[in-house]
Amino acid sequence: MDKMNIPIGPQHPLLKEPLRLNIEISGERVLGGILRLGYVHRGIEKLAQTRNYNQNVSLTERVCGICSHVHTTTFCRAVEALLGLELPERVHYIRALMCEMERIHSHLLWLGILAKHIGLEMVFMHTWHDRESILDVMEEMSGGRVAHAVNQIGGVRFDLDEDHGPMVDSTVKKLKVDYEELLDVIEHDTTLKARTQGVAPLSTDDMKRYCVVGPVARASGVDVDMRRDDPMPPYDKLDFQVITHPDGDAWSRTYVRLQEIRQSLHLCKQIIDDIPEGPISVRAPRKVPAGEVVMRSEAPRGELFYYLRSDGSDYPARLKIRTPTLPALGILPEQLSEIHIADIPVVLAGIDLCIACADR
Amino acid sequence: MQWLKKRMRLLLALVEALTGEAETVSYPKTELELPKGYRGAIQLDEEKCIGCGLCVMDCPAHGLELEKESKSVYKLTYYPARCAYCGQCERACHRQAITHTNQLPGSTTDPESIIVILKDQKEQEDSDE
Amino acid sequence: MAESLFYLLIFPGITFQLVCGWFFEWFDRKLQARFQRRVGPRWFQPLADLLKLFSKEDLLPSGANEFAAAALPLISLGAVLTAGVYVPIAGFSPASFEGDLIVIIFLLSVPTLAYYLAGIISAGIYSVLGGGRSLLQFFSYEVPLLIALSGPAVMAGTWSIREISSIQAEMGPFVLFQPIGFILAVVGLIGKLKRSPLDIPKAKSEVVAGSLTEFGGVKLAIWNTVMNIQAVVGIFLLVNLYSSWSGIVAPVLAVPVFFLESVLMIFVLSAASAVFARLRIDQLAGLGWKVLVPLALLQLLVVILMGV
Amino acid sequence: MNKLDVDALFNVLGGEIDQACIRQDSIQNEVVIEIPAEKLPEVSSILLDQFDLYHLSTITAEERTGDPDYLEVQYNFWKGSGLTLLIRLEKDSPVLRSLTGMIPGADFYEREVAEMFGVRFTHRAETPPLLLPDDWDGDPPMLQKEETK
Repeated sequence: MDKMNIPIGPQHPLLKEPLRLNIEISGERVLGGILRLGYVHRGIEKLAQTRNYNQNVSLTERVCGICSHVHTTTFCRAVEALLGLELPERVHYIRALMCEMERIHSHLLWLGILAKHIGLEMVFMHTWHDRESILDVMEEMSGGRVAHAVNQIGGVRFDLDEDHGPMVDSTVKKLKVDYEELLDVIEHDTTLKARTQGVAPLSTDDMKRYCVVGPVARASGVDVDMRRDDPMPPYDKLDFQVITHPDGDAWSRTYVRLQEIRQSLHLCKQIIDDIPEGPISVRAPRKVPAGEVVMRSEAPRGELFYYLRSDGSDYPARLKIRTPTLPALGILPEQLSEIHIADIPVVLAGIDLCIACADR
Repeated sequence: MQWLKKRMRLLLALVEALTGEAETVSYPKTELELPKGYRGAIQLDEEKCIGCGLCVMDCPAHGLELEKESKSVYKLTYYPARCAYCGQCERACHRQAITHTNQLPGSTTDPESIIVILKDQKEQEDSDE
Repeated sequence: MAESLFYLLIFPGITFQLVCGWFFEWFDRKLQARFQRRVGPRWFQPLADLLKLFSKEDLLPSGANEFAAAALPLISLGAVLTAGVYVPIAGFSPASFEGDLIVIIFLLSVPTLAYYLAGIISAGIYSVLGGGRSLLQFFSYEVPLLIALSGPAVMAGTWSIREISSIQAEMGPFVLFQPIGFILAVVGLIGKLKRSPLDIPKAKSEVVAGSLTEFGGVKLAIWNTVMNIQAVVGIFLLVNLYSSWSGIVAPVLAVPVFFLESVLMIFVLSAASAVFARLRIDQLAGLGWKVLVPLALLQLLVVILMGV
Repeated sequence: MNKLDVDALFNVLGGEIDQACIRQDSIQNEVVIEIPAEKLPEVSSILLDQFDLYHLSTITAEERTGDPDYLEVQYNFWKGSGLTLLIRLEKDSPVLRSLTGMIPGADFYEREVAEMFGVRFTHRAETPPLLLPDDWDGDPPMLQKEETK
């Protein structure tokens, strides 16, 4: 059959954010694809140089619409490292609590999108319904549903009051039940497994060569998690497992993410139980002493990298952000060959696209 | 039985959803409950504001503007269409003059019409004191 | 003459089919919404959507065949409406004749072929893909569907739907004797209607909207109507062939029972689209030829042996 | 996760490059090694083969002022802890040898640096723009313009 080129994006029902994939097909078979980014490039790295550190907290929050909190956390940690601030323990716990809740809602969102792409609209709606309960808690605590604005340089903006603990507790309990149901679905549902198992598997070696991070890499057996291997406080005091799976196909990515939801629920419970009393912020000067710092943390999609250089003024001299989606996009050409057209949504969903993140 | 139940999970969820209540909120017919810490419309306590401009300096979206003639003659303008509702102004103010209420900000098709002059401290009022 | 006109235009002709089609669309959407814990549309929503489409601009890409694009939905509409006239409603069938089952099966295939052609002539990349897929899918589900539908005919010893329907008063509803055949027929119907999980030709995340990607306005409205009426006729047909109670229950109850069964069928179709993920085209072909066809043949064998 | 053995690394690299170039801890959280541009493939193959340092977090470029102005390119590796290879390039015609042959994951990072800072990477496939518009005809956008300097 003749070769054809089909464009996927920048506008396509498959994509929630703009990116262009030019896919070469022959009949129902995909031969290869060329990727093009930049449709939502906002020049955040350049913008950051024209804003002071306080403004940049809000700016970095807007790098990503899903994992907004972990961006501000990493940025604030970088600035605090340059300032040499010692933060109260309670700040770390509150930040970690938000990080974990963000991971849960991000993974649930992802699962819904996968289900929608393979035609399981009901699962999509139900997982997003579950996700809504965690968003409600986050909104109740921080005042924002997606842009939580929790962090400030030198601490956090809100304190947990007596209602919040039980609220997190009951939500965690409720989500544990929902989690069991979801696990049943992905482990036993025949059509879902038929669509995801064995789709474009990648080996551990491929993942290492492409420097992929996060759940995508862990689903191929790369045992790396920044929370364990390069921990920010308080993760060194908390107990959790790093989930890996050897297969590397779309199903194992689902499995890894679902298991991570459970670990995160477990972490939320621990944080709420162990959280120490104390102040929630320290005063931070406006001017940051000259210096350079690299900060890595584990976002829901994997290792998040921040490089910050200060020249002693109250504006950063250089801020480099590397989001976890960017390396994951690198494996797309490898995956988009010798598969069916019908597998494209599964492959794209599998790496958890966040184009706004990748473009910045 | 357990085996069947695990495989029929979607069907069970379907029946459950059918017998349960719908989650849709028919806004605006029913009231929307906003949490008490919700970052909504901006409010200024005119008594406390001294026109120092810290909020303007830290606003990441350029949503606030301060026109200052002298120390006591100034005008603070708020542009809701630019506001990102991030809470930075609330944080920046040392006198707790500017705050978020937990009310939804109003909406319109004309961004010019919703610009609010939060405080217009004129010379005359100044001389009255 | 007046009687025939009434049959054609009012009942069981155009008006009745249109109303049933709208009801089908509304009920299906409402059910889907309830499965997803939403409220769902109100009763007039399908009609409102139709009117909205009528008021929209009708565009086709350059290179598309304008005449064929206008003719194909009309031909399909004609085919499904004609098929609708021949299907008995609760035992009432003004235009029945020997062999009308075969005619209906072929009339119901016309939209699928028109759908394929619509994809080819509308000069869009997704349309071509969708059209090709619809033909592939056609070959996968049509054969088991035909074999399954011949089960009741063989059992009743006639190819007239009215006869098959009325003979069940003596023999009992055929679904009791041919449960496998019934399930296969439902699967075939889902394939014919291109409904999820067999909505491969118009899978949104893969080929946007399949053959109909480039269609809009009045043409799309007619296509949607065709799909609805096709579903209604298919459902009526299955109810007649497999579970006709018109001779068993009292005549007063015959009409409510018939429509209740049809509504149940809509429920089954909706539930199937909610709980199954969309199959890949190669998976569907495998399912069709390796599972459905042998099962259908087995069912037919059982029916023939029962008759002997 | 085996942590990177920094001392062993310095011992191996000491023979390869000038010891004076090793600047430890000038960036917080990182071991920093400054190398000349032409040593990059050599050093990264040592990192990859002898120390299993496969994970390249990103490539960071930055325009630094000095006498004269120069471009600083950092290769941020990670294995349990961070390691940065630091390269100074002339601002006028920055050229680097591509690492994509060794680390395919470097592809996107290199393209970003090439587009945003105008660094030319050799020994790699020609690619269309990744982030900038297809018809971009200006200076690399992350470089400071003359008038704003």
